[in-house]
Amino acid sequence: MPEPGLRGKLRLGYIVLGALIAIKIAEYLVGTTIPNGVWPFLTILALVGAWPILYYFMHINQLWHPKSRHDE
Amino acid sequence: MSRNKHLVLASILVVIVSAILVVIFLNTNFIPTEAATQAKPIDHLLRLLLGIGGVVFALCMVFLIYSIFAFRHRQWDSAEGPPLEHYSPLEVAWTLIPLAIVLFLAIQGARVLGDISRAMPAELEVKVVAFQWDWRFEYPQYGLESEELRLPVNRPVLLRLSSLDVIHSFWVPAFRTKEDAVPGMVTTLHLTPSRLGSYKVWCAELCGTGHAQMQAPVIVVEPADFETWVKELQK
Amino acid sequence: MSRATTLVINRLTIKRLGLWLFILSESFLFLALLVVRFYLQGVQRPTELNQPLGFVISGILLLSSLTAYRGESAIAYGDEKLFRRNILFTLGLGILFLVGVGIEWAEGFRFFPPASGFGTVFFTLTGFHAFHVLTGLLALLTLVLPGQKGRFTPENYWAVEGIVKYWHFVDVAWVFIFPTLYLVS
Amino acid sequence: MTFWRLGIIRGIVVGLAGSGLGMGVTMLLRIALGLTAWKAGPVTAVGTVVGILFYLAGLGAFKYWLGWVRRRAAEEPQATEPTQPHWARYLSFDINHKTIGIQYLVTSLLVIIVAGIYQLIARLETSQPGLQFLSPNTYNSLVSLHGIMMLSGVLLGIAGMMNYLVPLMIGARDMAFPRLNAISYWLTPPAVLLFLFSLPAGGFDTGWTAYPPLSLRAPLGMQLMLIAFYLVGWSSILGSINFLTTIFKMRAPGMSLFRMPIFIWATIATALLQLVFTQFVGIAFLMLLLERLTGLGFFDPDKGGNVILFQHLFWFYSHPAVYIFVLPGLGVISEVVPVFSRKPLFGYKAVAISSLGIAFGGMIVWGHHMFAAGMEEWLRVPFMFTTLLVAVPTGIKIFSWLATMWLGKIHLETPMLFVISAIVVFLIGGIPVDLYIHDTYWVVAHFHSTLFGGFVFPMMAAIHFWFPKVTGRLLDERLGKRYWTVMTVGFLVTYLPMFWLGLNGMRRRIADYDPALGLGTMNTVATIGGYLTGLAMLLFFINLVVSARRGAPAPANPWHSQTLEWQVSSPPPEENFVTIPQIVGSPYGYGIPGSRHALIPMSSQPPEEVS
Repeated sequence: MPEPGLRGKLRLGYIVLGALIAIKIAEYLVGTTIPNGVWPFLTILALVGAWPILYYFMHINQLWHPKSRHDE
Repeated sequence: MSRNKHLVLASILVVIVSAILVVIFLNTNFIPTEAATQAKPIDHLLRLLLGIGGVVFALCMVFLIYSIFAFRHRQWDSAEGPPLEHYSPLEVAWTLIPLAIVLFLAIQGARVLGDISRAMPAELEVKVVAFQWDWRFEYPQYGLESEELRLPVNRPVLLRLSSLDVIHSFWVPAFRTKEDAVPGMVTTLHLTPSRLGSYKVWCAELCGTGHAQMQAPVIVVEPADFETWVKELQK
Repeated sequence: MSRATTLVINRLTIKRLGLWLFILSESFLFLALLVVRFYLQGVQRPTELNQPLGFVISGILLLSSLTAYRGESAIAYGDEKLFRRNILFTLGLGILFLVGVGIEWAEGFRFFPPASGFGTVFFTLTGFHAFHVLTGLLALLTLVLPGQKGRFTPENYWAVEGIVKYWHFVDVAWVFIFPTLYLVS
Repeated sequence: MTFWRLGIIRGIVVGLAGSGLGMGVTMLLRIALGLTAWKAGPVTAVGTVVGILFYLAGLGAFKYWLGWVRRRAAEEPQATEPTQPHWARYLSFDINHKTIGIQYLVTSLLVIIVAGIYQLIARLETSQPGLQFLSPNTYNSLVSLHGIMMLSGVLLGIAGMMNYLVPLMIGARDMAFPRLNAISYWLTPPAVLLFLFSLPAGGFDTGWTAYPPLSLRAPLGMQLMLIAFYLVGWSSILGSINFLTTIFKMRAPGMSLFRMPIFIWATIATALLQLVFTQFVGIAFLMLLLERLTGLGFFDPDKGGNVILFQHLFWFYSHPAVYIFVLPGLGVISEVVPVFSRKPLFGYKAVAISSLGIAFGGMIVWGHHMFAAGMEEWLRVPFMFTTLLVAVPTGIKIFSWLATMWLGKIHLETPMLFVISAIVVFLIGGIPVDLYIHDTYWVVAHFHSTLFGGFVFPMMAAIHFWFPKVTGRLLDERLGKRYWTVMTVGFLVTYLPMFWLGLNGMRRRIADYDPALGLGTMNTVATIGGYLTGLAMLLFFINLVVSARRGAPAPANPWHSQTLEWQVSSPPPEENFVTIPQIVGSPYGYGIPGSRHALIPMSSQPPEEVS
């Protein structure tokens, strides 16, 4: 993290949300403009969209770094 | 007795017992006489499975029962067995050999599945309609409808199964093969009756109160007799 | 590290693992539902489906994940005011999401009723998801009840962490449900 | 009012009130919507669900969390007060894992008895061709209930064994989430009640598999069964979360993965399967319920549904379920064999990993139940292969047990006798199945052999093995051996004829069959065998009750076992270990001079100084 502390965390949140919204828009464009055969792209986009939530919001890496206290 | 003597004795017993079991399994008629060409590979597979099963069963049983009698210890004292914790060659063997057997069986099974689901030329087509709790048979090539399934001997038959209400299953024990009749779809079954006689088709999938009684006659006749039957019904 | 602190951390990792296992199990529930969608309907989708509305409510749910994250981060640094405000935002956004689903349902009843091919799939998937949202909302509510003031500290806020994790999971589920229902063709 | 202080009484009273409330509100709603007030399906469904929530609340299941929300949870609430008698904790919301384990086991045995009696009645009907005294509908309902209740009984039984043993074996004081653990258990009594009510509510003639469309048309009893099994399913999901967390996070210091007893490995494999796959059967049953209640079209071809979908979802759970049932049993065998052979478990690592092998193999075999069900052709061959593949890790286990016994000092006490029966019967059950055999008595005999070999006999071995630990009293050894004899003979007399019957065309689930097939004699033999097993169970219960009250006091370690649970007193203290043990070696180091599994520092004396 470039900026430590609460401010850094909050900024990170905005960045993650921005990325998520961008993915959603891409998804939406793919889904509404291309008539068929889109499911592989959508699957990839959904996976790409799920990862930031799992990683940055849900702190999945705490599972393999069990000693961390909360999200410090 | 030394350790090796135990091993030799048990191995001899294994050979004897498995020979006896295999002979029994391969020479007893467990099942009704087969009446369709598709029954042959299925029976062959069944005997193969029983044969291999017999050998494995004998192997385990002999060692188990031998151990119980030879190594029984009656007092709860401090006597303990030799600390054999593992022996890798043996463990690898009893992983790889079963794996090989399993592969072999899977290939055999795949071949049988291929054999029984293969389409034949010039098949007689019969629509089998199942409903609670009876069967109806339609012969679209002849424009017929019948309460019984009458088939000419040695002519390949294609059954198209469908159901009007719940799931049923078409099973003639002497033909061996079996297929469900599923509402909303048409399933198929290939068979070639090979023996004259009358049999019964049973429903093999629980279908409600009348399931136990759900049956219809299946009659395998000479081709000429089949033609007469068709003509008679068409009138 | 003192023995007491070690115990607290151990307890925390235990709770975390338990929650993740629960989430794993629940994700198989959603996986099964997604399989049902493709098995029954393939990639079909009726033209009456309101894609823009679906997009908007997806955005709302993503935004609620951000506010939940902000709430959790705030309490981790002891900023109680920011924490409460963000959890309240999350609650509001969650309710807004449910309202959106309600509008969709009202439209759905007209165009693809529940007892028809796509309707069955649509109402089941959104219904199960909405049920999870509802339970998440109830859980979030317990965090900001008046009596909870001053309860969570940077040293001990497992309840916040757990409930927020669950909320994110509900969001992740929707990340997969939205394209499967609204976008595939 | 001491009576009112019993959790179960409060639960039942509040639950009934809640159920009435739920039904009343539904009927009012229906009137408001302009429908007839009473329609059995929806009204009872809402009543059941609301009733169960109220029952849990009445029991005290939510007390802690509600207290948490209201910030009143300064200390752990006690389920029973010291003034109440000892047995009261078994009827209350108690959070000690040993109490819960016993609750599970007793419930399991009760369910198994009832399910067994159902089948004995049905078996009498089938012993001769023709309809004797049951209508086909009653017959089918009895057989179906027998199936689903036995499965639930087995799930409860393994949960009981794992609950009692896991914390003791890994050196923990309790499970990771004791309250969740209690909730997992208390979800099951209403399920049992629903199963019992299912018969008076019309039963269901679909078999335990509940295939639609038949199950969509079945009477109200079907609905009760669906809800009941859903509860059992959630109970096992929550339980599995608890077991996995406990095992991964709460092992005593020094207990590395390869120092865990095999039973723990089996628990991991079982819990993984339960955690993931129970969701599938849950959703399948829920979809059935929704289709019955609201007319959603999952399985009705006319509404765009598909009948086969249910079978996929159902078997996706129900085949791994077979491994869920047998894995703990195989674990028990691996515990008992070394103790009674006085030798280390041969090939420990392979046996441990083969549990996981069975679990992963079991994940990919669901389709073999659907060979004749109109499944996609190309799927058949891979399914056949994966099904056979599971035989390999199973074989590793069996060969390792035999190698453990070889050259050992074998003690033929009752637990060991049951283990031997289990191995024999499991081998009989292992004879593979193919298409001809599908849906015949061969299948019946096959899976009963697997379940007797993989669950019933091992569970009996487990009960005879750990009974002294649980009760502090020894079981009557002579009665135990008699029970073993009758049980084993009864099993063989029941099921060997069934293999023959299946090959000769006896279909499953039929109240009546064609006398021309000549199956009457063998069916009669099987019936006699069935009643023999019933008699055996009677002997078993007599032994349990009599020994629990008057048996000789048991020492802490009557079998000279090395695993942890035997190093504490019988019965174990409330918190299992006064001081947490230090694990120093393999759990099965018999015959190795100086080998120890654990060092337990005594609390009364200061820890020894190591010079």
